[in-house]
Amino acid sequence: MSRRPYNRPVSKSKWWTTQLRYQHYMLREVTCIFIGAYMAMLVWGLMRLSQGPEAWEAYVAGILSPIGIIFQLICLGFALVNTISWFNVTPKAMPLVVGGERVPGRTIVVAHYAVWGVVSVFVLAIAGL
Amino acid sequence: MEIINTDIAIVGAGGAGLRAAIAVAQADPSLNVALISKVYPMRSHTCAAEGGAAGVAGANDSMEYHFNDTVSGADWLADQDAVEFFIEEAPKELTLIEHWGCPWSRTKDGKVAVRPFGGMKMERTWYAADKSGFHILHTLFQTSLQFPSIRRYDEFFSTDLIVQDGVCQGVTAMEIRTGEMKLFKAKSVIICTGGAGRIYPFTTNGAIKTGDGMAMAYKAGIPLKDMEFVQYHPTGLPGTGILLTEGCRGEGGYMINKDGYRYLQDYGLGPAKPEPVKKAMELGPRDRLSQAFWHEMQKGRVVETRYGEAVLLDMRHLGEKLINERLPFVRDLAKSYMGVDVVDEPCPVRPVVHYMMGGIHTDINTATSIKGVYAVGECACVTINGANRLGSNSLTELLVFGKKAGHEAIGYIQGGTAPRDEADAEKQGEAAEARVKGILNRTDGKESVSVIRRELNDIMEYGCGIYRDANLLTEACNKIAELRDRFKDVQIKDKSAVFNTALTQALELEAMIEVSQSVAQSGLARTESRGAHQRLDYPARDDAKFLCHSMAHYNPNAEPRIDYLDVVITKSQPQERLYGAAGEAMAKKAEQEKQEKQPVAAAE
Amino acid sequence: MAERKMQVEVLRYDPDRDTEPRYQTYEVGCDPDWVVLDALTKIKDEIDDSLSFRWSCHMAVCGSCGMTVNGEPVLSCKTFIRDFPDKIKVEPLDNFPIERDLVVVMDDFIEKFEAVKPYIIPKEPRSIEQGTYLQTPAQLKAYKQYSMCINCLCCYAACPQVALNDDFIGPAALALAHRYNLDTRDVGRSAREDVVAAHEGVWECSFVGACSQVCPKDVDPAAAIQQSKIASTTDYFTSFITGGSK
Amino acid sequence: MPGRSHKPIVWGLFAGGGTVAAFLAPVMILVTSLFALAVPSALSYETMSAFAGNWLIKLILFGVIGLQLWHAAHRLRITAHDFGVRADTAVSWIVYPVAGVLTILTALFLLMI
Ligand SMILES: Cc1cc2nc3c(=O)[nH]c(=O)nc-3n(C[C@H](O)[C@H](O)[C@H](O)COP(=O)(O)OP(=O)(O)OC[C@H]3O[C@@H](n4cnc5c(N)ncnc54)[C@H](O)[C@@H]3O)c2cc1C
Ligand code: SF4
Ligand code: F3S
Ligand code: FES
Repeated sequence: MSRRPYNRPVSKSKWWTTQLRYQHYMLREVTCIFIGAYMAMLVWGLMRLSQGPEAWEAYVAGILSPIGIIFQLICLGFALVNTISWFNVTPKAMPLVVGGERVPGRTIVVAHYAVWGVVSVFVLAIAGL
Repeated sequence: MEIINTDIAIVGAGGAGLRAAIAVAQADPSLNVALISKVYPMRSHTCAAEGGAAGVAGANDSMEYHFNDTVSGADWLADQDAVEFFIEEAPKELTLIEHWGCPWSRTKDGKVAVRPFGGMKMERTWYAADKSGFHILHTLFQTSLQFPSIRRYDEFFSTDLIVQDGVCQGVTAMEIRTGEMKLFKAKSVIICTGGAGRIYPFTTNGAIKTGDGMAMAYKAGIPLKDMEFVQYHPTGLPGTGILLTEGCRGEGGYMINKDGYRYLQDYGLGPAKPEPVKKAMELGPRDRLSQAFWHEMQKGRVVETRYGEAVLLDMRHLGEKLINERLPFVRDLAKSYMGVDVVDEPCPVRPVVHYMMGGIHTDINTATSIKGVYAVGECACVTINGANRLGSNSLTELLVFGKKAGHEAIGYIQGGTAPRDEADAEKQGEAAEARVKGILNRTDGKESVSVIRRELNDIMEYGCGIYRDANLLTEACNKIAELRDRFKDVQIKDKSAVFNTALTQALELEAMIEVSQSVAQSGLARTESRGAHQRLDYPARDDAKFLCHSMAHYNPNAEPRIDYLDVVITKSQPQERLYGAAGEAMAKKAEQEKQEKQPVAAAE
Repeated sequence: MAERKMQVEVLRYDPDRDTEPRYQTYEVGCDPDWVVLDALTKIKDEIDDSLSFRWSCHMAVCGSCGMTVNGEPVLSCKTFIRDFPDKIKVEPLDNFPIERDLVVVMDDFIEKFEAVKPYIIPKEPRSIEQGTYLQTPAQLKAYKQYSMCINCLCCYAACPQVALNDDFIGPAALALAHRYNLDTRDVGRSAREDVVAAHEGVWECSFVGACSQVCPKDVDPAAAIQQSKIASTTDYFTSFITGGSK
Repeated sequence: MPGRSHKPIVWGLFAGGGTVAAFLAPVMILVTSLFALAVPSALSYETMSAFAGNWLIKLILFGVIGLQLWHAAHRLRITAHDFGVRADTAVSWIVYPVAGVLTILTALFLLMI
């Protein structure tokens, strides 16, 4: 028996360095760290809010300090990555059939962006009131 | 040598082999089936079939019509009892694979849709867009997975039948990934190895279609029948030979020459109407269309492409929507391999070797002259295709006769089989192994597989093409005899035991030479023109002498002996084979005559 | 027509001789319209008959000829050399053991393929006399795309989760399960769920999406898997509501 | 259900959270950063305590934050795996409880406002 199938080794931790599409994927995956961190920041904020005006004001000063802003802008960047990647794949996860015809993926994606725009403006409007 | 004991060994896991295996597994789960194939089942060339499978479906159609189309399409060289059985079973089998999940295209109300096809009076070709064979094959393969009695031997290359006193005792096959020969001891063997289009250089056939099973049966003493009838499909892409299905014409595509003229009307297929007319113009049979190309070429009315002369298949008037819905694969193929979007431009096409009407001689029950050996599919000749197969009859043939062979094999085994001389079987197995090892280990050979193959291809195209004559065929016969001799001196450089494709290619070439020889010799002997066999020196059909099947018998040291077998004629006497307006007039007349006769019959 | 000289660098491995794979470069004159497979066939015919690879149909339908060309898993019969510079690198598909040269071992895939029960499991047996099922074009369309898979394995080569977890059923097999689940003639979904909804089934997929990007037949297995996840999730919760602590 | 995975529980929360994050995370971050710099009154104690004092808002905030926490936790588990951390069980025992604790805290703080 001279069969001897050869298994090429795959690095369990660095596989994603080999291809651009894997790096895109990893970029999407690490967004969770920043979304999680930002959520933790909000939870912290709720605690401070429950502790009264002084606590809250200190908190706001913190998040609006240069470091706080930089941190949040980084989070914003990753949140946008999440949004874009999430919307772009929704037609895959939930294909829509209307009147027997599959709604084109592009239409679904565009609709998501439109709704996103409306929601965002709405939230900003509330915040501005 | 490892010995594998089984009840039924099926060689080939294309449409025919899979259908036979399922038939056995369903009818008698206690029988072990060894399904041997040189490629994984879903790689079998059935997957390439595009157009569809014929079976009477509509209320406007009838068994009689399908019968008449098939027999006249075959230029009366089909055995009519076989045709009758075939058309009766056809709709049942097509329905059955619908139950098994075949995604047939549908009409609005959810029924199976049918399309017109060349030489067919009614639309009766069931289709799954333009991937019909692909879906049939995958449906069969996937369905077969639920039967534990079917054991697959994927990528096993079968080489020899084991026969004792005219009784089948098994088959040998080399496991490609180890290079080891295995002896399958089996009471019955069903050969389903497909066609041999690869003996020609320009073909729609995949690399695996090298006629191995035909050669295996032939060398074991089973004659090859009607081998001179080689079908050219009129619409292959120049260069690659990739097929654009007849469905293109079924849906209404035009064949035009370099002047934009629908030239088929000049060859007894007219008149040219804008809409598709069955059995006329583009919906004429393949032999006629391919021959018309040859004449256009003689007249210089063809277009030049980088890969030689071609005519044009014009589908622009069908519109993008219909093309995308019914012929998406065709659009993709033409775009990728020809750089032509059929929605906007006519696509160059030319006749291309497509199908072997002939094959392993079987009776109507798929049985061969060796007890226990059956043959089905393109490798066999049962004989429903005669001198010219109608498009879409072949896929159905796989199903109808695949099932039949399975049941026949069971019946044969239940009837009691001759005891096996085990020592002798093993000796035969060792001889097969020695032959293969001989090729592998030869170090003093001067010939190479690819050179002989190219020369073989060239001579087949040159000498056994659409039109032949005595000179061309004689030249071909001589050249093939020479190549057969030279093959003995073939050497491969690859000596590895593991997945040695140089070795399998050598074995395939050996089979191709044998098959080619039977084609050329049968062609030389048939001094008439019928269906796909057109002789420039004998342009007329000669029913007095040649309303019979040619049978090529293997001869290890010389060319085959050719003799003949009568055609079975039941209902349809040979007539002139007419298409287009002339054909329609004839059909009308026949209908009238029948009606005139009927009251008389009733009165009796 | 002018020939084009191509340098074809191929990963070679012959278990009879090599302890591990090595690269070998061939120089071969190609017709500019050729596909990569044509170049390989020419090498085999004219330069080195020991170069091993699978192919048959040369029309992108049999699924035999999947390979890695310049890092991408592709069908070599539908990858045109006109799209490449004068040098190309051909390797076997990733994530499979190499049997020899460009030939990979498929056993594991076939097992997974069989495991998803890819055949119609009908509600009740149907006789031929009952005729065909009715299935509207819309019902056909619902699963058609997932029935187009040619088992070329490109998606397995592209999917990192296949690389990282040996037991993952993988994109093509899961897409096929989904194809049958969506077929109106089939009621076998719950039988398939034992594999599909198991840990090694859809849940091993992290929606990398590479499978769909490389699929030459637009099967979109990534979509099939996401839809299966949603369906399995719905199942999971309804089975609680309907008292299914089975 | 032999061998069937229990992933649907966390996956359902993950998918829901991902959708919420896609629609809301960017604008939320915007509000608490650049927008707040431009419109300082937006984050004043009065505005915020009135805002978070509303029961409906409490509920929405709980949902929005909780789901995104679970989304992050589940994705973190997979990301750890993708970076070669093979102790999936251990990772799960960290990320989900953390998300759980933070979710409970969210509820508590909201009730305290
Ligand atoms: C491009 C194309 C389009 C077509 N379109 C249509 C159509 O629309 N309608 C129609 O009716 N017909 C069509 N045909 C014809 C039809 O598809 C074939 O005749 C038919 O599929 C042959 O099926 P088969 O089962 O006999 O052989 P195949 O499907 O060719 O299978 C042969 C099997 O035998 C095995 N085998 C061969 N040699 C060996 C060996 N030495 N050892 C072990 N195993 C071996 C192979 O592995 C394979 O599994 C078309 C043909 C082509 C080429
Ligand atoms: S899903 Fe696509 S890539 Fe995967 S095996 Fe099927 S055809 Fe190939
Ligand atoms: S690439 Fe792999 S992880 Fe899922 S989406 Fe495709 S199977
Ligand atoms: S050779 Fe068949 S898919 Fe490429």
